[in-house]
Amino acid sequence: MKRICTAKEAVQDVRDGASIMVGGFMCCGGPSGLMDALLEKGVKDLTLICNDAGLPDKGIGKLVVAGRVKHLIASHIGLNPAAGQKMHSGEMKVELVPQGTLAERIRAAGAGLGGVLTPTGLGTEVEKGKRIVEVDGKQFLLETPLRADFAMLSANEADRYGNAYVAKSARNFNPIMAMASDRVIVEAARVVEPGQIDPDRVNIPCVFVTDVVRGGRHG
Amino acid sequence: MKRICTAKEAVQDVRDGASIMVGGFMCCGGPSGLMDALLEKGVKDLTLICNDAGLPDKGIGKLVVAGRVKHLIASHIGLNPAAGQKMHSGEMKVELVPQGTLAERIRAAGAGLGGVLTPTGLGTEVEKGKRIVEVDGKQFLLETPLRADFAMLSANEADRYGNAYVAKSARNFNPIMAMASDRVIVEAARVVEPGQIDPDRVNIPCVFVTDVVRGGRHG
Amino acid sequence: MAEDKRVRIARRIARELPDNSLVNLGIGMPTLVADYLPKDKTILLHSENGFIGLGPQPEAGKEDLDLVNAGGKPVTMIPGGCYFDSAMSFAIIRGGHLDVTVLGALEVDEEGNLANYMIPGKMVPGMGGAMDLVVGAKKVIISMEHVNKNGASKILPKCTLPLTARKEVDLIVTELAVIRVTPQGLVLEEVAEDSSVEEVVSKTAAKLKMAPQIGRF
Amino acid sequence: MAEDKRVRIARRIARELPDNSLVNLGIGMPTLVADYLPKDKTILLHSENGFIGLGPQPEAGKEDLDLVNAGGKPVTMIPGGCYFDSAMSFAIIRGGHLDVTVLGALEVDEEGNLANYMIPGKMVPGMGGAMDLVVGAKKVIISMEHVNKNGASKILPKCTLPLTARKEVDLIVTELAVIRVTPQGLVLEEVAEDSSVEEVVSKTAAKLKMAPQIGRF
Repeated sequence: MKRICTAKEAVQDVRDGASIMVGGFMCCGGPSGLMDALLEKGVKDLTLICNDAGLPDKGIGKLVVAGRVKHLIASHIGLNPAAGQKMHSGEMKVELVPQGTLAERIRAAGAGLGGVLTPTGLGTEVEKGKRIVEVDGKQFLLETPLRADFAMLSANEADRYGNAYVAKSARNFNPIMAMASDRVIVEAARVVEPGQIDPDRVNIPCVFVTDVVRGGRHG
Repeated sequence: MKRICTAKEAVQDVRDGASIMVGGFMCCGGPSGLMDALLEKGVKDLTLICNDAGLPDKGIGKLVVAGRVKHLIASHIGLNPAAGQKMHSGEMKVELVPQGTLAERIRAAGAGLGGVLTPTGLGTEVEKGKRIVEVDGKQFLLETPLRADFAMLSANEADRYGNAYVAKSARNFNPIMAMASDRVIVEAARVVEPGQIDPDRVNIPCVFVTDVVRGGRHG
Repeated sequence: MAEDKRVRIARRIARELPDNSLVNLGIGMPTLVADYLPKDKTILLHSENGFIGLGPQPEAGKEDLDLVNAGGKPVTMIPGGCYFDSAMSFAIIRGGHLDVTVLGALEVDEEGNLANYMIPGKMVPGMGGAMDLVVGAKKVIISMEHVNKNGASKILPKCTLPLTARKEVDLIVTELAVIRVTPQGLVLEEVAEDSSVEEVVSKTAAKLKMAPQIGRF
Repeated sequence: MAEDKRVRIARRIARELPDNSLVNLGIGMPTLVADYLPKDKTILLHSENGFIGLGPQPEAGKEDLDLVNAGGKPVTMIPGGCYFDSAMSFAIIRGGHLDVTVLGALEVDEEGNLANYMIPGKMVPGMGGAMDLVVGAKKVIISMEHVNKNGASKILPKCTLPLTARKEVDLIVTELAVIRVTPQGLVLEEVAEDSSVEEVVSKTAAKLKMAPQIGRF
């Protein structure tokens, strides 16, 4: 059985400087309650790994606006002007990663791969500082695994074993981030007993999850 | 809309020497109707990529017994004695691949990766002839993508767009093989209209599928 | 750009989409193509945040918080769509399973190089899925205004901004012209009905070859 | 081996499994461990063909064609299990998410090397998921007879058969002994109640260090 707790309890072990993967795509499928709990806790110098910088008044975006993020690894920051400002002022380091490469790097960490070879980014700024590996006469960038101390995810339903179901386009990065972090906290609108989620619909297998929090966008 | 046809029609373009990925795990989730159609068609010198060599009287196993397979790429051949015999006699070439590496190599082809780095197989026979790549001081085998001319898969339901749902442990290799082949034929117990499969339960997205055949283990 | 010119671009691109194809439309002007899909073809739209079967905007009050497009805006799904996670979504894009991607551009050049994700020191929204889409899709169509805000050509001999990808663009559609990228360079294939070959050439910094027959659209 | 000795091995291994853990049991003797899981702990079983929550065999006539174990035999799923494809199943194994794997062996040696998938020219069933399991699982427990059919030790100074993996074995449980693999070599920790240190040492080709206190099981 996994720990069932409040958002405040779930984030209590997050220290200044921690790395956190945050599920969601433009805040759809993002753990808003956990983001608020982090904001309230006051931790800073965070490394956040997320598809995007969110919106200024929503989810992960609030942490960016509040200056809690030292390093942001994302594919897109255009919908949160504070992210661009802090990047230009040097207050926040931003590492822009192609979205598909971001997904593969996270999955690689979760799947125990030492890296993956991709043509995406060849001949662009993304190539800088990376090894190029040739296979069958074609060139690829060697992209390395991306792990974090925490994953903070959102789901529509989770059971006490940690199995979770994320509906529709809210699924996005949630399942792969669950694979690649030491502590995996799922904020679920409904917390149910084992067996209540159709086992063919589970898209975050229980094994990855350490904590379940009731709440979030549907809560 | 995808082609809806019989098993016989679906295999008509398979020529001697073709490479075919076959879904299923010890025949669970394997396309038995398509295997029978291949047997009847009489094609030979096939390269089959499959988790295992099946059972002597079932699915892919019948093709092995009938001597239609020139090259078998699989993780396990122990439940079909004919496979071991033909390997030892030299009649059939067998390439044994760790099951997880087999899955990643197929997925890599489907996901456009030039290869993946894995520690599985280091210091074993699997290492032979492969490049070793070091990342952060750790050694990994570079495993390359595995593609085929055809994928022959099994599903419980498929719709006319090609979306398919494979239930329970029948899922196994079916979704990833769908990603890595030029022609993807799904043998489905039920063929339904688009919209009739819950879009969160689809585990073979329509885009990969070229042909749908009614039939199979539940048909 | 005036609405009728945006519609002209969208209609023209819609005619490029083959039957039984999967297409990804970028945020902004490319999205408009969805309104002009040919009714006699099966064209499914891919949304890189995780589904196939992107449908129109929902009616007001019928928004579903769990169903948005890649711009984060509420949308619907048509019958026969399916959901997946980001790894599968980009496996579809990067594995060569997407037939067409339609994207905007800051600059395109004679080699088919594309710059569309940043202006250093000024605008750095990030590449999102653009680098993956452009490298992975079978066909890359650029939907854009022919010139920038200052009236300067966006079609150049050589891109000056950081590239999104090298040599991946196949077709450029603007309010003035349809231009194909070939190994021999850019070929002007069609000119807008209210424009002329002269106007297109004068507003294009890159060298244009003329197609044997130049159509109208 | 007599049934009671097989049960002894299974019971002993079951005691090694921690609370809230995910465990994969190999086909054959390791499967027997499932019958002796401690009732006061939450231990979920992983089946590498694609699910968590492996339950007992179904009653005759209640088999589900879509639900088999990694040996292809009909099984059931307990409430709270979940299904996934082979890529995810092995991501769980290879990504370090599996707490314990229990496997049989042909040979194990002083460095924790394991040979369990082939005898060249004789028996080549293939490694199946064994190479992935042994490299990926946090803890590797070997469940096997102490000696082979000819009475020769299966615990050697150095494996002679092709390896399944290098230096991955953590614990060896046989009908005679519990032996831990440490950086200093093999340590005899427990001896079966009907055996003796002398018998274990005489039937083990590898060098055994003695634990400070040798238990009984």
